[in-house]
Amino acid sequence: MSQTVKTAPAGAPAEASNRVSLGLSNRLLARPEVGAAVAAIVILIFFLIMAPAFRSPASFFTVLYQASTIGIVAVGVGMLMIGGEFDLSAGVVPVSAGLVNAMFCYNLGVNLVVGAVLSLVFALLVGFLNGYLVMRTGIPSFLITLGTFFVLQGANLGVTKLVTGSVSTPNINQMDGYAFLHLVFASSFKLGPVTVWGTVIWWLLFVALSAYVLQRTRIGNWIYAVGGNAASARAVGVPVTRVKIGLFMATSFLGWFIGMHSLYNFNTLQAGNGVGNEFLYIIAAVVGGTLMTGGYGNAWGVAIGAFIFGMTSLCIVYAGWDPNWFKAFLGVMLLLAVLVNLYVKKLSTTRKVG
Amino acid sequence: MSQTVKTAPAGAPAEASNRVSLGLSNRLLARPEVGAAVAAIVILIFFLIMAPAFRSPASFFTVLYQASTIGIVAVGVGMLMIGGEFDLSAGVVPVSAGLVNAMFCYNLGVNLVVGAVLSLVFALLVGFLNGYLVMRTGIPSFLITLGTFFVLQGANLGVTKLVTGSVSTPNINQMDGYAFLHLVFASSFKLGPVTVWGTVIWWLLFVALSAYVLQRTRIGNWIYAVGGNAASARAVGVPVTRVKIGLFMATSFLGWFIGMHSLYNFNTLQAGNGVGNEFLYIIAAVVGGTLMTGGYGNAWGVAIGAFIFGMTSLCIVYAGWDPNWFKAFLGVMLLLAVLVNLYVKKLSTTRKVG
Amino acid sequence: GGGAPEPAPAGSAGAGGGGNSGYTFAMVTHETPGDTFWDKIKAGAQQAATDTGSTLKYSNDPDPAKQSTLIQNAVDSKVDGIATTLATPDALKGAVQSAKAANIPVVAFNSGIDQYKDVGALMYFGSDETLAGQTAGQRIAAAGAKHPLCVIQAAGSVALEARCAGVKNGVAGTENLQVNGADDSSVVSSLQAKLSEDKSIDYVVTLGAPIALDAIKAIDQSSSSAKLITFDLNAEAAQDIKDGKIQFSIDQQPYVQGYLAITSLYLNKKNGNDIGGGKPTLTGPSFVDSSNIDVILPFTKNNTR
Amino acid sequence: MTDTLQEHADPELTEGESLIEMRDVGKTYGAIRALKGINLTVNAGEVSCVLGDNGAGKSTLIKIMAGLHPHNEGEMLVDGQPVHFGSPRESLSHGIATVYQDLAVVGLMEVWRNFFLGSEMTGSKFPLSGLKVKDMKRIADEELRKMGIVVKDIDQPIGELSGGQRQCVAIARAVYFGARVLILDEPTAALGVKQSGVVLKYTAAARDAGLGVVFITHNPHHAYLVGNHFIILKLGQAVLDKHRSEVGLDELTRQMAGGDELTELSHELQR
Amino acid sequence: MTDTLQEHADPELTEGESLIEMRDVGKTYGAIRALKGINLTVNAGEVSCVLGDNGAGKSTLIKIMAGLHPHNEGEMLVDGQPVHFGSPRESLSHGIATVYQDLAVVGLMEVWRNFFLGSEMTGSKFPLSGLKVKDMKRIADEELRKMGIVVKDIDQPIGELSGGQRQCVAIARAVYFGARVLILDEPTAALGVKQSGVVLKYTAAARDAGLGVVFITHNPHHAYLVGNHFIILKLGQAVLDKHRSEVGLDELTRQMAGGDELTELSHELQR
Ligand SMILES: Nc1ncnc2c1ncn2[C@@H]1O[C@H](COP(=O)(O)OP(=O)(O)OP(=O)(O)O)[C@@H](O)[C@H]1O
Ligand SMILES: Nc1ncnc2c1ncn2[C@@H]1O[C@H](COP(=O)(O)OP(=O)(O)OP(=O)(O)O)[C@@H](O)[C@H]1O
Ligand SMILES: [Mg+2]
Ligand SMILES: [Mg+2]
Repeated sequence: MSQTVKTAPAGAPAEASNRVSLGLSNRLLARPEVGAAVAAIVILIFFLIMAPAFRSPASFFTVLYQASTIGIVAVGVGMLMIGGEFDLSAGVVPVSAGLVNAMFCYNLGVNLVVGAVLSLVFALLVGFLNGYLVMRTGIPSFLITLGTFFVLQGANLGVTKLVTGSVSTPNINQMDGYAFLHLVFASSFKLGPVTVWGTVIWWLLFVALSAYVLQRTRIGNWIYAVGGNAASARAVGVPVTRVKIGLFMATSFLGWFIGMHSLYNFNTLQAGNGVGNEFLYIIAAVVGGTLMTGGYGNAWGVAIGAFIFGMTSLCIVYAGWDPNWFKAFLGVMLLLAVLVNLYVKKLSTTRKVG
Repeated sequence: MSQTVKTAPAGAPAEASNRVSLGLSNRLLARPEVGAAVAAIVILIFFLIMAPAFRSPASFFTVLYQASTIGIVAVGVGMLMIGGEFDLSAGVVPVSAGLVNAMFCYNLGVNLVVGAVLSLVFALLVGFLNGYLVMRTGIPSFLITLGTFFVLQGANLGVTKLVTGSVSTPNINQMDGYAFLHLVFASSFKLGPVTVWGTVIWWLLFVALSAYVLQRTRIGNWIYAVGGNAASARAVGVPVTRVKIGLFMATSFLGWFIGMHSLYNFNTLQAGNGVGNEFLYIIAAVVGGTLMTGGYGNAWGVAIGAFIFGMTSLCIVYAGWDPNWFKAFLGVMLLLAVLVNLYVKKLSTTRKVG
Repeated sequence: GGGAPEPAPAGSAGAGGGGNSGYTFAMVTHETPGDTFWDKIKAGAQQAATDTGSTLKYSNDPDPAKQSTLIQNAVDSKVDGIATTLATPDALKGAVQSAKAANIPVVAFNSGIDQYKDVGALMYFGSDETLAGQTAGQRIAAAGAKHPLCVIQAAGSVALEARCAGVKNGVAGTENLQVNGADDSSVVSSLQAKLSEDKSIDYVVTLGAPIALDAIKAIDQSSSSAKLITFDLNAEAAQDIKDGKIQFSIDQQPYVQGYLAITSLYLNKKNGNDIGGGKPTLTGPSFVDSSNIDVILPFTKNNTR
Repeated sequence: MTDTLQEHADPELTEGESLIEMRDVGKTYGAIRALKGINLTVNAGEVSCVLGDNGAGKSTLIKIMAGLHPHNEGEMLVDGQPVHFGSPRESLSHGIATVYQDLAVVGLMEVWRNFFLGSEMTGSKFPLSGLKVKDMKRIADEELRKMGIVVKDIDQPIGELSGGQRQCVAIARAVYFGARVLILDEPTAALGVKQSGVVLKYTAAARDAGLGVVFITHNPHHAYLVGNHFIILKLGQAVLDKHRSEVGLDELTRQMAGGDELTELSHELQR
Repeated sequence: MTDTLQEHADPELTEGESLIEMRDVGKTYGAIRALKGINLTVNAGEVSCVLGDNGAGKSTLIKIMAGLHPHNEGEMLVDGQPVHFGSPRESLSHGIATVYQDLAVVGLMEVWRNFFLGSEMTGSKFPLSGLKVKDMKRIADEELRKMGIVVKDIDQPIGELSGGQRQCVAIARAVYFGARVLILDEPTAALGVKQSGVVLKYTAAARDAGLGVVFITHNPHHAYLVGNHFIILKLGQAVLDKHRSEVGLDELTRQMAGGDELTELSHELQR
């Protein structure tokens, strides 16, 4: 038996191999994002038929903008979920970050750029704290981040009330640094009749980066491993704690980013906002094929999930359906998307080869 | 070696045993609910010191009432989570059930008892559907029940609007059967200065029943098994599908119960209510020591979790703390409760015996 | 016993007045779904659309960013006019400007009385939240209020905070309380807790009719002697005003707001009208108390007040 | 230790009767073919040994019998009736008990609860009737002791036991509940010499009590000690199917490994 | 197949040098004592076999060396320095590679990703530099073939492999990455005769390349084929600790099981 080993040239099958080589269509279907993509196309076509108002490029780009505001944070939340953790504070972190920036600068008259950096540090700190507490105490992230969610929600309101005397920040569009930050975080340009938002481009960039990291780097490998089986990952030397803390910080970073967008797009922020968005991010990730229990998922899938959610919620309006039933339509659409996704996945595993 | 087997009388140790017998205090500490109980006592004492207004029996019973309205559904949600599933529709099912009852009876002039039975059937159907879809499609329950959550939320609004022309139900306290149902679901009695709510007693009954089922019956065994490892449970013959569907239906049943309480206590229902409560139930379960991933938990723990949540949210008011910071206090208290719980659990496993 | 089915609600009065004008108007609000208050705005708007023979597209989101997207959505749909609430004027300015750029007239209602012009809306229909609060505050101050409790049912809401701030302008001793408006049991317990914590509370001010009903229960159960006033109306609350359980309601007549917002768009398109002549048109505050409740009570049953 | 088997064996078993019969059974996992054209009979009072390389399809074969995965080609007869098990519960109800290679235990649950999982002892048929906790603990403990295993605390979560201890629990459970057919997938893999001996004796005892036994192992010595009938799988197909009388230990070993491995090895490794 | 070992072995190893030394090491899991007073040395170029009943504490012992659980009594020296590993990463960085009894693979991840998990090949040190996917696939495939395993698709999730195939991946990985010490916890448990032979040869090859090897098994024959040094554990304590020269296969077998089990059994079971 050892002769086969010794004589086999590298790469050649050692014995009459019954190795399977999958056809292109099967390989394609097996990718986690393809199911979500098919679901997105089905829903897209459905709404193109149902909602005439949706049939313009302008509408499509409004949908993309809506999707990008969910999708940017969902990139982080998706990676975090692949890594086996949740972040319920992801909805309020953007608001907290924006509030820190606005109030710090307004009340001390500092350049907004300084405040933006400060609020970035703040957001990263929140992410670090989330991750550190989860890893240190062993308490599930659902609970830890629920705690930080409540604390931030309360602090947003409490501090804003204290500093400004109202529940929203003053308008900052006359302050130093505004123009620059507005350009970075909240610019848009016209392409014929269509308004293209900078966030859409940022979103695609973040998704591409995340896809690259997950598939092509060592860190991506580790993310899948800590989510799939943290104990085994640890046993073979993956630095589980560092990976998970890093994921929490990445999520907070993206939260900060979208917080900056809100602030510089709307010039003022309401302290009570953001609550509930954390679930939109999770929904986007899960609709995009991410496993709730970790270890499986894909950046493009998450992006498609955000797109499906954004499209559905706006197209119900474009279609002019009874707003009282809005949520019901949304629910049906979501279930539909998930079912299509599942069906495509089943197809990919039950198709015979050759 | 076979002689030991043949000669050993039943029950006697076959060899010099190094069997461990744990002391009473260790056995006690190892129970899942003890950590939560200690946390509850710590917070109770804390608020007895901080909130003078809380130091009356009347206040304590108000807290109990508040806890019971969360706790009753949390009993079901807790069992469901032990069984490895979530139910996000648990927050709106009570409202849906109440709406069905109120509108059906009011518009057809039927006795309310008939409507109550009908709405029970409706609630059980929703539970069944949740469970059936989860088991049939293999889609995570988080998503399926998110779908039903949206659908019910939309339907509550849409149907109510359609039927009553407004978004709340008409007052039903003049209808046949009201007195009886009010007595069953929404009665209270005075004990000196203290108002004791029927729901508190119902709550304790449900908790006791759930504790019995989980610890002492075959079904309880199956619930832990399907939550701990569904594949293994299935392999040894546990009817996984039936157990999980049963759990969804139990949750819906308890949702129906609290829906009846709201209806017969307030005589009218807002169609938009209930949203967000699903998370309170999950919070109660998790604070009470239930594992998010399933397979571990305990009915008394969940009850204590509901009590901690109810107590904290009301005692912040009793203490007269700044309402803007409400959520922040709540978050800190929750983290505190979980940390104490964890600490007690650690204590129980690291203590030496003998 | 047994309740009889009600007569068909809103829309049954004078339907089909304007024939078919062919206009489509969008209404975008910051409603959190399921509130009776918004339901009346919608009823008024729908009636106006029916009366003018136009089509109404209603949408809502409490998140300003999403509300702004909804306005953009209406612009994309090339509607003939947009009526929007301006609870967060700064955040919506961009979207309103883009509607203007697309030559779509925008009117504001319900909130944004001070900023609507600045934002670019043509007209305004509604009351001033702060002013309404202040008027209520002054009225209870005159009745001897020292320490009212203002109950906020949705944390961080700009409109609700403004109302409470107004009340505080009227009575300096005003204190705020946050409750979970989506759960009646929880509202009752929280109020009960507050009333027993602070016995000196002499008035409870609720900011929505459903909350007022919970407050009645809480006041009753905590044996408090506090009196109750509320913002807005619904059928039950109106009955309670008649029964004396609620002192009075500060009504900003949401039905009128919705009705006028759509009608004004119609008139603007059709006839170039400018209602209010560059000034806000006030729909409130109007007080509903024992003196006029008998007149108003029947209308509340129609969901028009 | 044979008491357990004698007590629980179905009294209606007659030696040689065919309990499970497979006709041309095949199985694919999506694109991957795991089994093809398997013909096999499990008779009462006989031990059928399934041998073969890693990945040959042995576990897949017994998962079909146990009802864990349905087969997608050919047919399977149990007690003469064609069946297509939808779940392991159906298989169990035919008196077929299985020890899976991955053991199928619920890590967080106590040892005794795992032992009785799916077949709990209750006071009555009523779904909410109380468990006989004391009896169950006693029996689980007794059965484990019969295998020479004393767990430190029968209330310990099974996840805290060592690999071999867990395997013993799974075997003891199957032996206790197997009334007609006992399926053992590499039962001695994690076991010490002593416990392996016990398992082999159990296997023989089950056979003698009239049960049909399917025994999967990589050890031809173990197989030859108890087997009546040997099937060797290779890449999902049966390459040898012989009765004990037709094949010797030497041939079996050669067939399994292409040579008398251990002897050869010891020469090679000798220093 | 010895190429891999020769290539990756730390060139600075000198035969007989002490790589790991345990002094009076003990370990408790909460209230449960798993190990007590263990003294043991792993020398370069030697195979230390750890034998013992189920639950004796063998896996616990190697988990301490691998850094998975810290010991709570006594001290451990690696390369002469006292250490207290906080995580397996530290142990790996000392050139210690381990095959765990429960394999430590991530079921949802591809075979090749599992092979390289924790030790990925990248273009540069930069954290976001690209993985050398092609190289990694090729190497994983090659190393598995050397063990006589051909997986149908190297991109398959490892959870879909058979038990023995998974074990081969874990062993191949440890062999590939073990530079100074190789720890094998029941590596042949799920393996066929052929693969078991390969693993024994690997063990011998590792020893010859100068690595220290810790080999846990229940099979005294396997142990005696490759071992230099035998430790038998019983209830967490060492009851025998002898060099190969001091103990014969017969004594070893007797010590492990209290008798020449297989022979005795075959008499008992003979029909
Ligand atoms: N995580 C744990 N918590 C509590 N007890 C444990 C834990 N892991 C192991 N034990 C106990 O420690 C003892 C030794 O276990 P260990 O796994 O080291 O045995 P082993 O010698 O490897 O046995 P086997 O040959 O069956 O694998 C056993 O009694 C086991 O129940
Ligand atoms: N769930 C699954 N999905 C896809 N392929 C699978 C699955 N289970 C098993 N296989 C494949 O089927 C083949 C047979 O696997 P099986 O587990 O039956 O082998 P086995 O003979 O039991 O091997 P071992 O002796 O290693 O346990 C293997 O090639 C394996 O990769
Ligand atoms: Mg197998
Ligand atoms: Mg072990």
